Amino acid sequence: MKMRYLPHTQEDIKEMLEVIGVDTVDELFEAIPEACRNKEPLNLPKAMSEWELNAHMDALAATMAPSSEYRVFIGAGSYNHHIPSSVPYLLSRQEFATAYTPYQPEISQGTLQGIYEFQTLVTRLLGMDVATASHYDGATGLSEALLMAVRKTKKNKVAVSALCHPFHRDVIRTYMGPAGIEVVEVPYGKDGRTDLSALEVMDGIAAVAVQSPNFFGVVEDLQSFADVIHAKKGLMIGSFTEAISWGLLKDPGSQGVDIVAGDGQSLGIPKSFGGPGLGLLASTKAYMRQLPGRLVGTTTDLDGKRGFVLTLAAREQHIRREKATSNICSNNGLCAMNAAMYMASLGGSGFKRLAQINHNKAEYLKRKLVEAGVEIPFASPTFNEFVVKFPDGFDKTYDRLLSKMIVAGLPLGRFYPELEGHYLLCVTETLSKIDIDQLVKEVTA
Amino acid sequence: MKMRYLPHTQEDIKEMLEVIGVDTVDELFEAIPEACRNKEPLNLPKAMSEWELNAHMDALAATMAPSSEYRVFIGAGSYNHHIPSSVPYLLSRQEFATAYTPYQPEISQGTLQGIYEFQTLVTRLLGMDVATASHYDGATGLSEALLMAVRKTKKNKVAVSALCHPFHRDVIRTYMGPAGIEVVEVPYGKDGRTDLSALEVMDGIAAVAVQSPNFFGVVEDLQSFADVIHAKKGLMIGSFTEAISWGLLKDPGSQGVDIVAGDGQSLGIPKSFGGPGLGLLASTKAYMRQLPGRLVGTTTDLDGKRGFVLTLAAREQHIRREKATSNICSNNGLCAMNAAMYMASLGGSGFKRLAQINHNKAEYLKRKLVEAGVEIPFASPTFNEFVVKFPDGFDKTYDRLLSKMIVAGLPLGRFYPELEGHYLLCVTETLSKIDIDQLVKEVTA
Amino acid sequence: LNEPLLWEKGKKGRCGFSMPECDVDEVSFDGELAGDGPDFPDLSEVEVVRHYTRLSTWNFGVDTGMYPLGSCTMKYNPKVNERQASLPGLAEAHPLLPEVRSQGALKLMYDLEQYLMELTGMDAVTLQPAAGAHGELAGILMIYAYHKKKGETRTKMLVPDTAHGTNPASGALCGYKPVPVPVNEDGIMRVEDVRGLMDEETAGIMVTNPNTLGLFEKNIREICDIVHEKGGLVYGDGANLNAVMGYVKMGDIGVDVMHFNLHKTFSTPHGGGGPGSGPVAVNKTLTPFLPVPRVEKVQDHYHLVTDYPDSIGRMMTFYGHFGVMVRAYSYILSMGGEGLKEASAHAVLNANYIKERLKDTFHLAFDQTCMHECVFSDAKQEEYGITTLDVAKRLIDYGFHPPTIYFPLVVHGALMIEPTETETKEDIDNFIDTLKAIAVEAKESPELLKNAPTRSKVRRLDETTAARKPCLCG
Amino acid sequence: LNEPLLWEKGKKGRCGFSMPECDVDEVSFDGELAGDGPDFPDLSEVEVVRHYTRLSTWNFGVDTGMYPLGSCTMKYNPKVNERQASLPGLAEAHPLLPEVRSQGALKLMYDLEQYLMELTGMDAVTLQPAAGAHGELAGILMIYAYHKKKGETRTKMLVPDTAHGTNPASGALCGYKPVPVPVNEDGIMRVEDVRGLMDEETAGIMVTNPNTLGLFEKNIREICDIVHEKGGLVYGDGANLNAVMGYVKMGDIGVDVMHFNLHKTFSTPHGGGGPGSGPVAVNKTLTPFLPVPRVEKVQDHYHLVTDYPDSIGRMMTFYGHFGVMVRAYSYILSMGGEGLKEASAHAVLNANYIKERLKDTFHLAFDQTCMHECVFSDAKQEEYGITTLDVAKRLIDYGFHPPTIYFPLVVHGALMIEPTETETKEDIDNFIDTLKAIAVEAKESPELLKNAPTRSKVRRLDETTAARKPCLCG
Repeated sequence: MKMRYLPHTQEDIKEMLEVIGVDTVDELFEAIPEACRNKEPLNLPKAMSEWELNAHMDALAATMAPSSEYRVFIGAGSYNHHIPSSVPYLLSRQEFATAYTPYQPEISQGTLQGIYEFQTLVTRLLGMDVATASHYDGATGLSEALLMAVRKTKKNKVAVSALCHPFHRDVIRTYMGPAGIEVVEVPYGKDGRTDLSALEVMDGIAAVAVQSPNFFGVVEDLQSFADVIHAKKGLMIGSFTEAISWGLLKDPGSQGVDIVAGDGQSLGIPKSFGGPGLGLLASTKAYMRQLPGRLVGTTTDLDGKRGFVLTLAAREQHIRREKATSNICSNNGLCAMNAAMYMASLGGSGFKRLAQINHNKAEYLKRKLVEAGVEIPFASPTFNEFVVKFPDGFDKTYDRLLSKMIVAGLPLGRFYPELEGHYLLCVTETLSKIDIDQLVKEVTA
Repeated sequence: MKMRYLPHTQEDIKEMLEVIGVDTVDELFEAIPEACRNKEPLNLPKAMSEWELNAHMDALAATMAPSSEYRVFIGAGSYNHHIPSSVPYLLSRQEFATAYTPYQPEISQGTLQGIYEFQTLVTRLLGMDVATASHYDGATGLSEALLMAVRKTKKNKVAVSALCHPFHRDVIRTYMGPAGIEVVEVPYGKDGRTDLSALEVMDGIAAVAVQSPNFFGVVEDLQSFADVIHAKKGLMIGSFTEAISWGLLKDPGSQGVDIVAGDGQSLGIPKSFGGPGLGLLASTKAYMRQLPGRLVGTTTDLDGKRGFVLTLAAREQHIRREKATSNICSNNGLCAMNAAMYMASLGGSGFKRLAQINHNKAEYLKRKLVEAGVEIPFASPTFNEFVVKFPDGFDKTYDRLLSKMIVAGLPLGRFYPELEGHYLLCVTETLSKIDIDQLVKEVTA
Repeated sequence: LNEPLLWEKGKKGRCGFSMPECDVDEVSFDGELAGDGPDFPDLSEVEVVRHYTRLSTWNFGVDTGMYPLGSCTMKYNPKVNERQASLPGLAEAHPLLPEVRSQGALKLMYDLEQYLMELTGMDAVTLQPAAGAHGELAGILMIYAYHKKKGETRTKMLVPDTAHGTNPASGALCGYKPVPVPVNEDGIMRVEDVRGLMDEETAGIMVTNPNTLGLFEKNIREICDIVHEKGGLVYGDGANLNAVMGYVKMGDIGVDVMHFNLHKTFSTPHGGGGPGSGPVAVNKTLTPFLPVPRVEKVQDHYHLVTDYPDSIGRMMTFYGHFGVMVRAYSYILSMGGEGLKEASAHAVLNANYIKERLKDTFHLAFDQTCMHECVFSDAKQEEYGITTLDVAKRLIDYGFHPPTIYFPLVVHGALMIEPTETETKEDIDNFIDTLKAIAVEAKESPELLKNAPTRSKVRRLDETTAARKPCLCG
Repeated sequence: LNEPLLWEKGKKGRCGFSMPECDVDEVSFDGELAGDGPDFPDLSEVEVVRHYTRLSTWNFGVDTGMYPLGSCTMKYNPKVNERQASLPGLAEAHPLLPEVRSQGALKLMYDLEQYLMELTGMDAVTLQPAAGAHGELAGILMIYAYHKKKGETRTKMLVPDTAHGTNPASGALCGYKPVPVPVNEDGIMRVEDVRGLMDEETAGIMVTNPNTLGLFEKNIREICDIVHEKGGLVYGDGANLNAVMGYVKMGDIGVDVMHFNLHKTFSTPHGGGGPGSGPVAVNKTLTPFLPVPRVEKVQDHYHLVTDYPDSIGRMMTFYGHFGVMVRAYSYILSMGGEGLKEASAHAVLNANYIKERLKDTFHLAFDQTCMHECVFSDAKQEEYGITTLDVAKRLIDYGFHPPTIYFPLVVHGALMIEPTETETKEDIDNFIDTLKAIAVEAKESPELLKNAPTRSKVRRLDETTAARKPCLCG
């Protein structure tokens, strides 16, 4: 029986070889010098049938702790939100899923209108003028935003809040190092916010990146940073990892932010062990032509009918090559479509309400923990995440909870050695009062 | 927040009521006499959110023994076969799933061509001239086939093999009783086949229904029954529950069968606790206009282009009302499409090979059981099911196996009291040698 | 895009199926009864996928746009219910699993029966029938069994002129001769007519309520009384239940037995013609006659019970279209009682709104408050030589699925519009405006209607030749 | 069917999301930092579903038909791999779960790395990069780190004229100035050219092999030797790996570091532009520089390890596009080693067959045995005023996705055809015959090409105005 993905029969192959004028397929590979050809069979597992593969994957998946079975109180850049069944259903339509970058707009209007709508929803979410067709994730988007600022200001130093996601800061260092860009950190204060006074004394800075809600879940006052950095002729860059927070918080655009980079995974995208997520990147009009990656715009066809195309390609690598604003080619298009479907499903009213529910639940947990005597080190307002200090020896409790299918937050000592024994807890709409009460009971038992 | 399936806002409702000229929606219901109106709220569970529903359904499903987790050695009218992922994916396309009966052929050519192809594949599978667009299941299809014979022959008695599926025979009795049609059973012999000699002495019979492979899994010699019944001016009706068997067995059409009714669930349709399955109904040309239900045929459009339409509607209830060949309206269209996709995926070569694998596995189990000293009461050739007699007290073993996630066949005493302690075992391509060896080991432990 | 027939594609030796290796010995099946296997085309997976993908693009589904097919309740089919039906615990459950391993499925069936009882005020439900017409048959068989048990043989059944064709056809399977009941000038049955026709030879009456004109049978209580007085029973056709959920309980107004169309009222995908599901609810009188097996609950344990001597017997091999039940059950749980009532309210609101806005454009068969659907005719377009068929085909060019046409038979050239509750006001307005525009076209450029549809895969098809020289397989 | 923009639909107050009830107290978020929430339209579920369903019908996907987009490897995407990626254990796994509850995911990543090593003969793999270009960046960063570790600062990078634009752009992020290497009359690089250009200021060379003309760089070994002699490293762009699986191991012929496009070679859906996945394989020299975290196996337990002092650091927030890896891993397991080799064999067979059958109709840029794709130009159509763009647009009218056009830049008016191995001979023949027919049209009725496409949602679009007056949001 032929492998189901390979249609050619022996007869097909024979007919084609005759037309080409060779006797065997291997002859075609004589175009490769003998010395370059591999003679050994590939040492890979024997081909599995569809059914063996299903069983194999089921077994791998069974070792994991999915949020449908476990109560996972971790956010920290990947959030557990309900995803309506309609969204993955629509996304699975082959017309969306199996197409590629819309190089031929006449037969790609579905992708193009969808991404145009995505761009628009993102600008409305963040209060910005322009949003790109997506980036890989928040960290890479934020790095590109900093590079934009360096290009624009021609200054070679960037400041990054110590409360930007630690992994975002890692990626920034990866991107900036070889480009010779200095990265300085703005430390955090006792209130769990970035220390504005530290920024005030810094000089020669192209941009400052501040995350809100920050890694401790605390909402930052972006305007105050914008005022300081603008006075220094630098750019204000906002970042975030929890997009749902904008249902309740003042958007970055109204706080003087020039460029926003963030993670869009919260917008209906499965956590999928960290990826693919969605990099959101938006700016004011002033930086439109500095933006990396694809942009979709409106135009008209020969009959004057509205249509959509990829545009401003002059920024991009396939036109500008080494002078491009970025090397990005494939982005996370389907994830952008996914996020747009999710935002459309929620609507403005739903988005706001969902954010409120997240906040309510997190505040409930916070209050219950305080009542139980657990210490909350940072008093500033938070959205759906916050830091707690659990009593010494909590790691044993943590393991006990794990065996009860509860993941009791993220230990912070790994990221902030001074916060050994502290945990970052997240509560979304997916956890019930019963789940929360159980956690409180268990951690204080 | 509005319920997501109900779009009307208060404003929408107000505008519409104004146009209609009433003040409230309830006023519209004044068209119903006061005395007919229900005043109490419905006593139904409070509406669940999508997420509550998911959790609720997961909990219900978790109590079951799905064939992905259990080793289920039962067939008996519902068979566990591998279903390629491509089939449910294609079937889920809304264009197929959410359309209705193709009353408007110009925008239903997908359904119509698909069902025309289904009809064709069924005729090729069974060696018949015509197949319908589907029936509910084998039992109801078989009952309709017998009614056809009664109408055609104007005789009021039908004979049914005792080895037709017991539930099929139950349904036949339900259908025939009120119509005043006598149902006589043709007993089975020691070889596990229907007793031809019993039929030979019967008179005034409109048709005989013989299942092959029969309920014991034994392959019947349909031609010999056809010869006898044709001599009596009756119709030969073949039935089956395991469609995969036709990959290996001589088709009914070449054995003198006039009408075939069978279950198509094996053709890629999930078992789904017994339904929806698929009733296959096919006949020789002579009985085309007696067939119940929908038929799709080819035609041409105004431009002479090939197209497909529902046809021969003059047989049907919406035209003929009480004189129709059946009262059927909705059939199992999507299941027919499902079966067609499955048959197309297998192809002729694949179908044959799959049947052979089923046979190999069942024969392997049979041989191993014989070697282990288990009695096989019927010596005739079987396809993928067969009867065994387990030692006394096997019911305890059965329960022990169940706790090991093995379902060790179907006890036959319920259907054939003389076969207390006998079990019907089925093996398909989904069970491995390891599974089979384990069963043998356990039952003979 | 065109796409050939399956057997015009493929090459011998391809396969779109992942054939497992055989881990046991080959055992040939020889002799007289061995065959050659079917003559199917061999296709690779991508060929199969493209074939059906292309075919699908020629179809119009509920997600494509408004599908106001009267009497069919083409409401939106929630995607989440597909998830439930495909849960392995349900989709991969064998119907003959030991009861101890079938509890979830049996509980679902039991509870669904309870919900359907509550919706109708009836005393018991069978979920077994496979579709609406099959439910009718089950109901009629029970009526037949009831009379037989009483030692009576009745030969007739009252069936209103407005009834679906399935009604008389179902009766015929029990040997009942249908006796037509005319509609009055208001589109419903007269009490006097029923009184005049009902006798002790008549098994009962089959009532669709609201009827197929979209009108509530106001005299239903009196009609039921008359039928009952003569020893007959009242069958309720539940095809139009979507109009009155929570507003009317059929059991409370005299109906003895009725079927549901789960796929209509409870929003399961119609599948291009099925599978449906046609449960039947009965009052106490008919409970002993319900099909077997019945699902029963004893101390939180669910059983399938067959031991009912008066039962009409089994209607299907197993327990009905369980997969459809799962979707309907999920729908009911998602809506709740209030949600179901609101659905009916909006369905009725939408139909009346359409009726009101279109009644100057198209002839309205019966001008009164309708329920969930309204019936127009082509009387006003006759003078331009335009028929209902032309109007329907022209709607296709505008991106709508046409309504049901030429039914009910009592309205000449009927155009039967059922919007359902899931349509937005904007889409309904758009539909109305389109029909108004078509009415103008009918007058000013009738050839646009006569030539319609032009934007579909094929143009109008020759159905006569198809029936005269049937070609049913290739 | 037309379909308005999202915000041209909906009504305030609708919702397409099942909002859970809040089972805890409301806590308002007040003060300066509180906002009003986004101005999104409010739609019901059916509106959302219809919106995207209609949009989808304007797109062409791999299941729609042949999609011979050169350099993009638009092969069939198996449906079963979607099942795997959506298993709750994988799709619903948080990336920061304790290691003891992440073993399945880590094992999958570890094994996938092993398979990619085997395919290339390289010594280590990182799966972290999000896409091909991101993989390039990771590779270049490692080259940079390697030179830096040796105390060198090199400033140039050799990049052939045939390279994708991503190559110079990736180099630029490390400050490398691209030095173009011309192609010779056979479409590949000359040894002498490389020898002349390579020096100790140059960090290395970026080679796509087979190159974007579909030709194998026959001098690759000598080129690698030259680069290595000068202390440089060889970067391999794996975009065209689908041509040579099992036939060539890049690590064995001198490549030091290369990326994969998992979505191309290993058949994951391209998503209308991503997500992709761009793992990078390296030889021993570069292993210390790999991004962190790395997946390691110690006695059947898998760990994420970050403790590598020479690492270039982290490339993404978490571990890369795990969901894409799942599909690629499933594809590799479904094909096995022989299957992958057969895939390359058929991909090359198909491209050569097309090249052979079309070379009299269209000008063939380089007439020799090609690998998985072949590049024509519009030189023969020039006399009729017909360009590659016209040919491409006309293909749309015949139901094909056009090939890649105007790339590679070294061929004027390039038409770059990559059929992949999943196309049937019938579809390929149909594609060839269509191109031949279009060539005849180009001569006889060029306006058919100039006006094309006519059967798509829109006609040719004004891209100039779009760029001049950008409207990027509504």
